[in-house]
Amino acid sequence: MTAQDVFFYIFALITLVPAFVCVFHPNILYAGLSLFGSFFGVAGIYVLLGADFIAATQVLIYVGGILVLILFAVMLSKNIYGAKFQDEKKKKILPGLLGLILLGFLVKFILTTPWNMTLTDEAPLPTVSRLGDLLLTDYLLPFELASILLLAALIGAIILARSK
Amino acid sequence: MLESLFLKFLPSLDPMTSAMVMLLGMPLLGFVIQIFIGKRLFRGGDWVSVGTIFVSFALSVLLFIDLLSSGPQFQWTTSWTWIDLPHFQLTMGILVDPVTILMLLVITTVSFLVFLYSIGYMHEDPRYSRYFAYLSFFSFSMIGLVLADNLFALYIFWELVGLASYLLISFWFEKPEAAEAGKKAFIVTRIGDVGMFIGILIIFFETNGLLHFDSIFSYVAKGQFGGEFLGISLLTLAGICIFLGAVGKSAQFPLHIWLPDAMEGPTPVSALIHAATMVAAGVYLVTRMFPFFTPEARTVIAYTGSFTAIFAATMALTHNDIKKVLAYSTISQLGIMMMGLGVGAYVAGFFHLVTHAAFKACLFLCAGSVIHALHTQDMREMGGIRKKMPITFTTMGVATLALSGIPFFSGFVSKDLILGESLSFAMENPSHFLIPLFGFLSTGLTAFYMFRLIFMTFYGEPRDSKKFDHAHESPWVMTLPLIILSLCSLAIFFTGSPLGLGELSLWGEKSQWVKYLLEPPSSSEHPTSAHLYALILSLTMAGCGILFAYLIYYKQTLSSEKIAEKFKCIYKTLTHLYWIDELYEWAVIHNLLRLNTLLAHFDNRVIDQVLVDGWAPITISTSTNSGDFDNRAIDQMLVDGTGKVVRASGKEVRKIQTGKIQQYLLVGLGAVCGILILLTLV
Amino acid sequence: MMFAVDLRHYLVLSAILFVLGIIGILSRKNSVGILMGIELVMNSAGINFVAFSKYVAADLSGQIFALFIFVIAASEVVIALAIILRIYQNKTTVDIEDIKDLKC
Amino acid sequence: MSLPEFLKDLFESWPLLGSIPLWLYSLACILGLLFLFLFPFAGIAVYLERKIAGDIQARIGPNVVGPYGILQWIADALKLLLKEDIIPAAADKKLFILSPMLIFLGGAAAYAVIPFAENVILANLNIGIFYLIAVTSMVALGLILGGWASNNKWSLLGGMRAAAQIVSFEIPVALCILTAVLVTGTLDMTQIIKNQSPYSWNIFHNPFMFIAACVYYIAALAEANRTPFDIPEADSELVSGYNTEYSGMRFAIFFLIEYAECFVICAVATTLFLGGWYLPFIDISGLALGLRIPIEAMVFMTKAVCLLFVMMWIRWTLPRYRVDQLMKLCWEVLVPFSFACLLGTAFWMALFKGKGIPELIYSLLGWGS
Repeated sequence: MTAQDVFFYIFALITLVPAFVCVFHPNILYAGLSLFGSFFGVAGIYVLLGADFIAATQVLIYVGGILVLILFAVMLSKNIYGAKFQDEKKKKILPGLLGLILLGFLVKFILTTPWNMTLTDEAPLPTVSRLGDLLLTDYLLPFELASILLLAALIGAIILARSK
Repeated sequence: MLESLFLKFLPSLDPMTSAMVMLLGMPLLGFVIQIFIGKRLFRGGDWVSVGTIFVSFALSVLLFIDLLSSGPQFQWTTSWTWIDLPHFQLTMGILVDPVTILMLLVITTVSFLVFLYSIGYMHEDPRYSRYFAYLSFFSFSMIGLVLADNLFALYIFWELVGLASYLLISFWFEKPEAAEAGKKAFIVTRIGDVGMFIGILIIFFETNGLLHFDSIFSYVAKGQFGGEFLGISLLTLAGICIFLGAVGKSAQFPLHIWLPDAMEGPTPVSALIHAATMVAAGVYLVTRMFPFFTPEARTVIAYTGSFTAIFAATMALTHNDIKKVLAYSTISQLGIMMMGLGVGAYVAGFFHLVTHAAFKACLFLCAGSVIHALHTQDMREMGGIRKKMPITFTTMGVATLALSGIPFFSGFVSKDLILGESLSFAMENPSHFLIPLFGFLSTGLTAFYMFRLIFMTFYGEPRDSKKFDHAHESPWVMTLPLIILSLCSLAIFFTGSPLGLGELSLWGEKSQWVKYLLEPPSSSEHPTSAHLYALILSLTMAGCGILFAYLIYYKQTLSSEKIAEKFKCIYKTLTHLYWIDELYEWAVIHNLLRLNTLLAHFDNRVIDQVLVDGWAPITISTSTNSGDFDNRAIDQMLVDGTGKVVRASGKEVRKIQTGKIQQYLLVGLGAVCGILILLTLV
Repeated sequence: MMFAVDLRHYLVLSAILFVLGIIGILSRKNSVGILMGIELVMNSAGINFVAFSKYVAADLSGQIFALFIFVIAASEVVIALAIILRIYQNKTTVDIEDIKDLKC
Repeated sequence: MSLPEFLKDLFESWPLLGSIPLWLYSLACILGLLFLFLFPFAGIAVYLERKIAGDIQARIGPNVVGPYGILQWIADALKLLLKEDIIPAAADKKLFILSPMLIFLGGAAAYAVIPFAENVILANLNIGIFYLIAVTSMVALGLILGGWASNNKWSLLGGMRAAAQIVSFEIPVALCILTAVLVTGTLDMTQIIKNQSPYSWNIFHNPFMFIAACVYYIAALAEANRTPFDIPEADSELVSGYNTEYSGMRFAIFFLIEYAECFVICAVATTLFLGGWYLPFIDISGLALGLRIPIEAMVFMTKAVCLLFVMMWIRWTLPRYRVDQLMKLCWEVLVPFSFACLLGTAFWMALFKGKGIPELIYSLLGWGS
């Protein structure tokens, strides 16, 4: 086991444990908070995969943006003074069971598929300029579409959230 | 010089392209700024327009200096694809050659001076900034017109120029005459433009999609342009159609009627658009397309031009509106240019365009200055303001002498060239003797009516003392353009020799820069043996004209009323402008209306009542029967039956839909798991 | 060498994350909680993309898709939260069980 | 080269130090930065702030502890350390403790990529400035949590305001940083400085960069919740906002990170726009490294501290914005301006082949590059 493998397991734990808490914790606020750890762990995984720019973007967008928004929504959509965010105990058995079955199949497929791995040991680092080049050449149309999507979301959110 | 300048400041772009785009774009920038935020700018934003046009002017001058040093072979062109279709490509491009550069120089110089002049002339106008926006727009369109390297681009700018002209003629749209005049100008020129468009289409289809000037010419030169229509070769027909556009824009007979009315616009506009640049676009077009015209087409051009020259000159004789006299004079001079081009005097025709632009702009601006001072356009209310407006008087005198073709002045040089060539043309083809005859007669008439104008305006006793007392010299922004333009009306400016004659010149070959820079196309070589006769004849004619004007309007030894009385018939014809407007009114509009009434009757009686109404009973009986069938068979059995089935089944199926999204998803997930299990089991 | 990390480890990690997200979506009553589940699913997709980009495709197109996932996640969360807030203002609840107006 | 690597290189041949592994060097550097720079700097900044406030308000300011009150900040720090740590009974205890930690993490992590001088940078990341944007956005999370956990309406309002403000103002900040990145063509903090020179700072590269620098400074002020944008802790409305319920050491962390963030903003502005460690018009690249590094560090610090001074000056001069005015300023003024700067700079780069005004002037004068 190399140091990188150790880091993988650490980050996997950082990702999965909070994800578990997020799904099963009765308090919705705690669930949201635990997402913080999960997002951070995923960012670490990205770093291990040589995607430093993606990792920083993950932190910036998920932690700095999405998570804050989610917490905002949690606080705005409940009676915030005194009330406990108890999510009613609900039968989680059926979804859990089905999820486990699905997971079993997924793992089975992953382990049995003969992956055509062509790992190149080139230095992974300067990805930023190459990503930028790709975005403005091969992926120009998706890039433009993404910007239109963001604009539409922006306008839509403003119209939805505006008080009448 | 220009290239190195641009290379230094905009290193990443092609210097010539960026220079041309800047030259074209600056007025457009001025237009955009003025039309959107002009009102809020300091001084109504006039400095924006003047500044932008000054940049264009400076670039043109630099370009001209470059051209002088590189000689007449200079040509630069670039183009890019605009519309890319499988079978043909439409390109847009820029063509810069000596003709273009000379036109650019004329356009930007006159534009700049007129912009400057307008600051003084229009300063009280409530729509000051919009006026400058329109002017900028015009300059943009005009520059685009001369930069275009193919017929289609030229046509686009040709129409834009027409639009600018319309907007500016009817600038004071509160006056019904101005609004009418704008519409008239727009519609009448459109008639010519339709002809031009047909010409372009003929060329387009005959040459399989060639629109570039050079490629058209080489196509024609190879003799591939065949085809006949009703016994006329298509080449001639296309040439005449193209020329029709020029007839409309340059106000040649019979489409000249819009130009005098266009004088309803502000006077600087008349100077810029209706004297110096836009109306010269027709001449430019003929010059540009010169190798394209067959001898037959050229003869048509020459006759049209010469007839227009004499025709318009006679109409100018009796008018009392100072601007209309100048307008008719413009038509007449444009006719002279057309005549010159028609007889093959390529250089002379274009030369006259350049000189005419300077002195006619000067005349209009002087007239504007007089109008500004006296607040009237009627010459009968003027008189004796020579002493009060010395600068205006001097400059206008210089320009008048230039227009009359007096030695030492620029008009003499260019007009004499044209007349000489037309004379030698007639000597070769004696059957065409009318062309030079009209030309010389119009020279004499020109001298007469111009001096009539000078004498009535500046000499004699003031006829309206109240207006006379208010008269004053105009501010410097108005007089400075006058002075510059009148300096440009001196022969020495164009030839290097003060007299404007002979080979004597101060700075060698290049001092006759217009002649030096223009290379006549090979098909128009003419011996110029007739120049001396032409010189003597034209000077005699001009002298006679001036003498008569002097006797009638200064000495008043001959009474104008008596002459009018004596030739009452002719006088009346002239004051009514040959009843051309009335003729059009009667022939075109009246008959058209009658035809329309007839057609409306036909429509009403035959088509509506017989054809349309006749269908009704048939339709009604058919639809009653089909309605019955529809009702019984289709509605009650098929449609209602389907509905009942659907409703019954829907009642049962509805129970599945709980509205709980998680339940749906759960079912979906369960289905996925089920399928997976099934797949592994099988 | 079961512990030496390669593509499969990343894929299993992302599968677990994915299933957790699915369970969250299916079991949460609070609609913001469902949104959190969706975020987990999106993250697992991102891990997959980047892992494939490193181990299988060996170019950066996977990372590009991860970027697009961020874009989609951001717009999705913004719109969803705006809708949830609006529902809360109208019905004073964000419980997914109570939001079933589309049922006829 | 980053600082730990540089140190390891430096001590390679030394008998004892040479055998220490790199990660120990990194640890030492991190601790050194925290204890030898961050904490004292924040303290001194507080002292400076109080002195400047006193000057502006025609008072004397701290003057009892030590000559001119110079030791006041040590006394303050001791007082805060020794105070009783109170956690309100109704507070959410876990989150109450977690919040200052998160804030400290976000605030301190930014220091990893601040280039004090050549080779004096904790981690020479090639996405340096982007990393910095990412980690500072974490502070918002800490503030919203702190506000929530206190279970106090003023704290909650303050936390929400802070989060909304930070998220909004991050956009103009990031756009202005992007403008600078457009000019330098790299995200690496060291490279950003090296792509400038003593003769051409980025701020003079083109007119849009100048505007971008101003917009960045204003928006960053708001992101750090400094006056005139300190509505999250507006003491006349919200007592003290999200840190109302905090006391002792935890309060000290809020305080510390506020000043640490201010310094980060000034350091980033220095790096992106003001030529980093370059002196104006004096090229010292010929000097030996040992001599150059202290000079560079001093130049960098001087520029940053000057900007910090302007921040304090603004704080004690301007009144506070209202919440709606603040959002209006962000969305209707700063964001359009920063977009305009971005576009303008892009056009400039295309038109002049990336040359800035100084280079154009020098090439016109024929001075070479």
